[in-house]
Amino acid sequence: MSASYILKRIALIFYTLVVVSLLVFAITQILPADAAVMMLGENATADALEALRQQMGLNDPIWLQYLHWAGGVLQGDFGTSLRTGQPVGPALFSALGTSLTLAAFALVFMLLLAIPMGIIAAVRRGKFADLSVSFISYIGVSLPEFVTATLAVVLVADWWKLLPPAGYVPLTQDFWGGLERLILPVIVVSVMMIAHVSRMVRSELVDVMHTDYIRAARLKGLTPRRVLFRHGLRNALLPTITIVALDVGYLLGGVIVVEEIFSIPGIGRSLMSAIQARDLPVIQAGVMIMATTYAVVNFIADVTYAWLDKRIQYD
Amino acid sequence: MTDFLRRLFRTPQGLLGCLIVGLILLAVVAGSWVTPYGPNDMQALARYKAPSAAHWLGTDQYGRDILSRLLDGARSTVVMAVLATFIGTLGGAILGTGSAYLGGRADEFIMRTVDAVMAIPSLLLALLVVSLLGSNSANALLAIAIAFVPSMARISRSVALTVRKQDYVSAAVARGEGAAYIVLREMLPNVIAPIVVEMTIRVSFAVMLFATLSFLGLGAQPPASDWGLMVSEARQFLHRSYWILLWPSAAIALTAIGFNLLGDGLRDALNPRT
Amino acid sequence: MSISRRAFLRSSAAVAALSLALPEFAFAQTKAEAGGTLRVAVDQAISVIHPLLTRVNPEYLAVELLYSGLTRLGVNMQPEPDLATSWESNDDLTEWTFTLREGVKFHDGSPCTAADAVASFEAILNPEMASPARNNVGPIDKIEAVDDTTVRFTLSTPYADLPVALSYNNARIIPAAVISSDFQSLRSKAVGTGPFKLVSYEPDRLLVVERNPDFYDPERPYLDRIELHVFPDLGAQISSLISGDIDMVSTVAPNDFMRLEGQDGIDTLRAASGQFCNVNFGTDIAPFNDVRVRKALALTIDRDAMVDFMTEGFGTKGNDTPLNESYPFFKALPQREKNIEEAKKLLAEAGFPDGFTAELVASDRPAIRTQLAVALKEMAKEAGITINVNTMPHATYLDQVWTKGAFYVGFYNMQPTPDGILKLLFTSDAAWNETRWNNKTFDDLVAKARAVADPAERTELYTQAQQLMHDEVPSLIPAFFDVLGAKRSWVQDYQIHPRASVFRLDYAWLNTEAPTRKG
Amino acid sequence: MTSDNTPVLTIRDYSLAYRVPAGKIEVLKGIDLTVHRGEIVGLVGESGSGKSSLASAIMRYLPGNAEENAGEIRLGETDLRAQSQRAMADIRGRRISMVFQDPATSLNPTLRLGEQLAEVLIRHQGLSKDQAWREGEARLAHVGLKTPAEMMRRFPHEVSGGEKQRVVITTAFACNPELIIFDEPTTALDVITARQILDLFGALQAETGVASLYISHDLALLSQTARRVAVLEKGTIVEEGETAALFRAPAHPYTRALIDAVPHPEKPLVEAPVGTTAPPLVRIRDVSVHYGRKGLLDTLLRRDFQRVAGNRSITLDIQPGEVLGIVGESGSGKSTLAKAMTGLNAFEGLIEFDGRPLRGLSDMNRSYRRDVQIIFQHPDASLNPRQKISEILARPIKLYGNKDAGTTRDRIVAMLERVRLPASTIDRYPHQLSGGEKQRIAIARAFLSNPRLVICDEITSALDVSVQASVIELLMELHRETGATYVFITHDINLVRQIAHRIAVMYRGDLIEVAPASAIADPDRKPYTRELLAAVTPPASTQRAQPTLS
Repeated sequence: MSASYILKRIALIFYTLVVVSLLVFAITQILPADAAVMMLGENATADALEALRQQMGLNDPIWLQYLHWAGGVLQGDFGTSLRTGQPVGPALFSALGTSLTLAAFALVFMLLLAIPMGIIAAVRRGKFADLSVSFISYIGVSLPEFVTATLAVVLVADWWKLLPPAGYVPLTQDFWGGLERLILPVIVVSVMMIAHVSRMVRSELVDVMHTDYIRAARLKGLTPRRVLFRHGLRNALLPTITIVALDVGYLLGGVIVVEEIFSIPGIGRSLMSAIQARDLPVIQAGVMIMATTYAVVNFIADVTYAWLDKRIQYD
Repeated sequence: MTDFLRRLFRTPQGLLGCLIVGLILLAVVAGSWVTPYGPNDMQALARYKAPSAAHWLGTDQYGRDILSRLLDGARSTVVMAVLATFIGTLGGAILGTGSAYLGGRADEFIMRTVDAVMAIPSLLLALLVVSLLGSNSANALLAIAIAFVPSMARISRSVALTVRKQDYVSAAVARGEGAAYIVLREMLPNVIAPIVVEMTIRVSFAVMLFATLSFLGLGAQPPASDWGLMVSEARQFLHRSYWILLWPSAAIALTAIGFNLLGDGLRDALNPRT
Repeated sequence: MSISRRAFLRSSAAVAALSLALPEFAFAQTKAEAGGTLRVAVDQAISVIHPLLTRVNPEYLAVELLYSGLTRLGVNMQPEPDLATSWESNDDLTEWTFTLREGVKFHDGSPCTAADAVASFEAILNPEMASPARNNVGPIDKIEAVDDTTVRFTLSTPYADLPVALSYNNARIIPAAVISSDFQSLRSKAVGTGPFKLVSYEPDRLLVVERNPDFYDPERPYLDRIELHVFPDLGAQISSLISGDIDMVSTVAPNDFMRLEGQDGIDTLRAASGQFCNVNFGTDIAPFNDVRVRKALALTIDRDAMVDFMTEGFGTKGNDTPLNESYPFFKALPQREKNIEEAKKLLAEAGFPDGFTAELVASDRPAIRTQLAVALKEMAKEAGITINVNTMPHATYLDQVWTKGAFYVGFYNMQPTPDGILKLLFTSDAAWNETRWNNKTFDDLVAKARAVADPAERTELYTQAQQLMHDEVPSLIPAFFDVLGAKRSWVQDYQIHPRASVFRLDYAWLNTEAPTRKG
Repeated sequence: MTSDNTPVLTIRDYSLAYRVPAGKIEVLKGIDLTVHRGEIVGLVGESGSGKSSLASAIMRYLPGNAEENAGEIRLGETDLRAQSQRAMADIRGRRISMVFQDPATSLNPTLRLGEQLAEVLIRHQGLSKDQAWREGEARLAHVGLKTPAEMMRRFPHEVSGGEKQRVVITTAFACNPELIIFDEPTTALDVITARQILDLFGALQAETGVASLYISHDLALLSQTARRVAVLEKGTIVEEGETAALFRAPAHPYTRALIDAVPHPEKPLVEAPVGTTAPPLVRIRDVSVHYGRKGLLDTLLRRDFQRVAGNRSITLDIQPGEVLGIVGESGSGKSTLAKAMTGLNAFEGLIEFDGRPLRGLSDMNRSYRRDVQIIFQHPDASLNPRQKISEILARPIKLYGNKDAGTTRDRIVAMLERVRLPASTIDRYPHQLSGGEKQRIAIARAFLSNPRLVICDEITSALDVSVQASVIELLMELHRETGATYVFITHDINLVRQIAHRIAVMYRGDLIEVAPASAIADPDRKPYTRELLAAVTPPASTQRAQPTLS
């Protein structure tokens, strides 16, 4: 891996952001809603609306509006929310923090569960443990989050009264209380990824355990433990990095639903209410922030992968 | 063909997947003929009825027969999901194989752009498209199809590139075959199989994406009998009559599992060298 | 005559002042205890806290905690003193004088005087500011400060309901200095005279207020702190109430209400109300410009079933007029019932012997709109009318259909007065003239009623207006909803308000069973 | 542990079968085999003969569906079949070790070479990590690696194939085992490297006196390495004996067939070239092929861009009717040149075909495509798995016409007959045919267009010896019949000496020289050519060279 590989990947992030910004700007431009009406409400007079349009530059050519907006974004100014009249940036970044907390816990939880599950299934291939894991993963990938979430709330919160049903408390404010409220959302949002990643780990590990070098390691008389953990896992888990990074895209989509049900004020909620209220600047900024998160996570994953997997020569 | 079916039925996934998907397709085809009641017939006196002889799966908040709605909804839910996946796959396949065939700068440009679009989570992309076009089933279908295009383009491209490197394609190029023959006769039959597998698995994803869109209020709209919408509407009656939520959820899960299993089974069966 | 009228008005103000104390007489067997934190669940984001610009109930709640108006609305729908302690009008109800409290201070410590009231109402009436209150505070022509504690309203037409109208949710008093310097700054901070002061505000999650020690009533408020928690998912707020995480849910859906009934430690709250969901006809667009068509549709509705479908029984039948028992000056008309024969006959007369097809637009929020549409679709089928329901996002609906469409579903809070609802929706000069019915006789009846103080006379005028609406059916109003809420039993002296947008939490307090929470 | 007269490895009446859904596949039948201390026993057989299964059986590393008879496998006095997997783990690597075919896949790509060597010492000799590391360095030095300390720290992808195989062999010898099984240890290596590894093996074997079971398909190699040879055919040892005796007088017909199939450079299969006066059919002038493309980022950063050269300025004439062999190691550019000539790679320079100049792909018209045909190495890959033979063979006919020669189907059947395949093959799919049959289809496809130049790109290297011989025979017959010119690309120098008129030697993209086949072994050849020829194991014959220590 060379500096130019990293440079190339960074250039790719920027290209990604340009494409996404064009796309999202185009979409928000055609959305059936008038930003001035959204801002002033249904009681505004035609004159007031026209003045506001002028002031917001809504009468400028589209490309000029895009440049204004993109220029603002580059300086960290995402515009003003039509719904709240507040600057979009600070509110969305704090929401992003909340979502990332949720996502980070979900990722860790998922890895802690999915990797051992995948390993057990691969090692006990065809046995009961393997069948149970694949049964769980088939179920896991077959229920939409909002159903899983509903079931989780009914069972865990309403019936067994083990955990609070919803709400969010920042961890900085009350760590254990906040954590307690994160448990259900984290489980719900990780279910599908657990199913997916454990299947990936299983099939990767099964493939690796059939390679010549694993046979060679076994025929060197190494203990099964060492063969599995030192020789097998390392190679099986490497591709998982990329898979998990790609799943982050799915995770970011999943938080939209989960935040809605568990009343978590994350970026998904912000986006959802912005979409419902046609709050265009928030939609634009929210999509940009999500895409950036995805691009950065994948960048980190690719660079880590390239760093760990010495075989591949990146130019 | 029989050989193929024999291979498919040999794996437990293939057999089970075929059974479930077959059952669902039966409901899709024959469902609306055998429904005991009209899917939208309201009975003010039979609301929230638990499963009984008259209403096998109970009735919902309007006194509509849930079994009839499920059978009726099978058509829209499954056909929409399959259609959305098919359109998305077709678009992705054309883009991906085209990109692989063009190669060079064009390929780089197309695939980088596809990568860029993939940075928008597919649920979010679908949400944006639906809110752009308006919330209804047809637009949700289109949205899901669009959301599927980038990843399908990636997959088809990598499959196409693998096939492109095969010696039989080289042989065809070397003997001077035209581009159309190479793409259609030499490459396509070999590209299709893995794409069909991927597509089958994606149908289950599409079913769930549809349901999620409906849950967020951007998919099918009442009084449609889409399963996702049924679940979404039933959530508020959960504590009063859980079966309104239970049956369509189970139907969604069953469909998703069925297509997942079938996809896994197909993957094994379609591999010509096993 | 004139004296007696003035006397009547004065006395009605006095009655209102008395009724202000009523809740305490009625409920406070034990004396209110001060202190504690109250957690309230609201079902929508509190996007706006600018008192003049709020639009939905959770926002009204927030603003009510932070700001005061000149008057406020009692649970009995009568005006009560707020910043104004008393009011009187001239004989022909065109000039009203309000006396303000002395020594009231804004949260920033500056005094609140008549000048602030004048500036506030001028801002409300200024179209540039686009305050929803502009159309709801009455026909105010001019407002002036007589002295520091006296404000005079000059009206363009006689208006008996002004003290009620001034209690409108958006008619709040804000500092004149803020209006002249940075009107929009109130979107992120609060400078009011309300019982509570703003602590923190996150639109999609949480709004926290704390007790205002300088509130004009030294007794109130009793609570130290109120937190408004936003729950977009209805199920989640009910679960949180049951788990004790939340003390109070501002609005509850009928099914959740049934689930909560009988739960230990939870009180369900219910008030009959004039809240309704209707189907508006664009009376200037065919086929709905034909009164027979409108009437035929009205005759297809099984109103008992409709009450069940839409409210699970927590409601009352509607008679295609926006008034019901909950409103003052109301007299019931004979109830319209389902009559398919008659409907078919009317349709045939109108030239639709085989029925017709129409698209009914329902926005997606609240969900009750769609429920009405779906139920109507099934009922109209019997008369051969095919209705295709088109659900669209609320924003799109507002942009494309609202006040323009031919056939769409509306949803309204109860207004404080019959005049309020009729002037809001159905007169030719209505703020939201959704039906474009534009009936001159009707307009005259409503105008006449506002200038009359005698209850019997007003009742008679409103009954005539109702009859006219009932006959011409500019809008189908099949059912009224009760307002439903719930609270933990440890929350005392909270009464649910028929208006649904009024909360009066400065009277609420927590008894000793309430859990102590970290502030 | 073993007295001199006890064999190190004893196999008695051992049979093995695999259970499959369709029934049982017998892979080994009544095997009897012994290997003594200091002895190298060769095990020869073609693919599917069961030689690798025998190795697995000895290592007790069999899949779950294996079914064994009561036969016996002993290591010295130890009954291996009675050992638990745990006990076997102690034996493997310590008392028996194994060297595999491809060092590139038998080394873990993500672990340092040192760790993969040291872990055996830690496991079986109880050394500490440091001790094992130091010991590993010493061992690597002993096998002739120049910088052992550095080698220990490297990852497999950072060293050459020969170095990797040295590490693997060092690992196998690390614990001074009683028996080492070599499973085709040089097949994946280039000729020169293979020779070095063989020499190393010989030296270590002589030094330690370890008993070796050497599995190979290469008779020539075994005739030089092994003292005794066992010939395995379809799971049965059909013949076993002293190497020299067995090669001199093979008793079993299968052994005879195998020995006959080995190419002998002294016995050319082509007649001398007809006439050299004719102008060359193909003139290759300064042809270069480059891979890679300058990236956008490089352009933006004004960076120099180094392209990878596949061919550098190749100049070569091909006479009509001749068989031109091209030899070289993998990566020498042989196939690149073939691809350039068939329009599969862009090239710079000039190719003249029958006097017509070609400067790029666009100049290759239909008649050129018809005249120049290519046959690929792997028939599996060069035949579309989803087309029937009829469709595959109909294409050249459809493309290049020639109406007068009867219907398409008739012509295909006639062609199938010429490549000695039954007419019924026409309705089959490729996966229903054997490797040799598939390659015959590929040959048929090439000859259906009546080509003037046929490029054979390693077409026999994926085939077993006996199949290879029959394919070569077919090719030579077609050559006699059609007079087509051949370009025969291979790494098998014995084979090319037997069938080519002239031989071109390539090395890392450059054409080293072109010499008549008869004169390729002359002492005045270029150094690389001499090195290459010296590394080639002469075909199995009476002469037997002693391996020398390097």
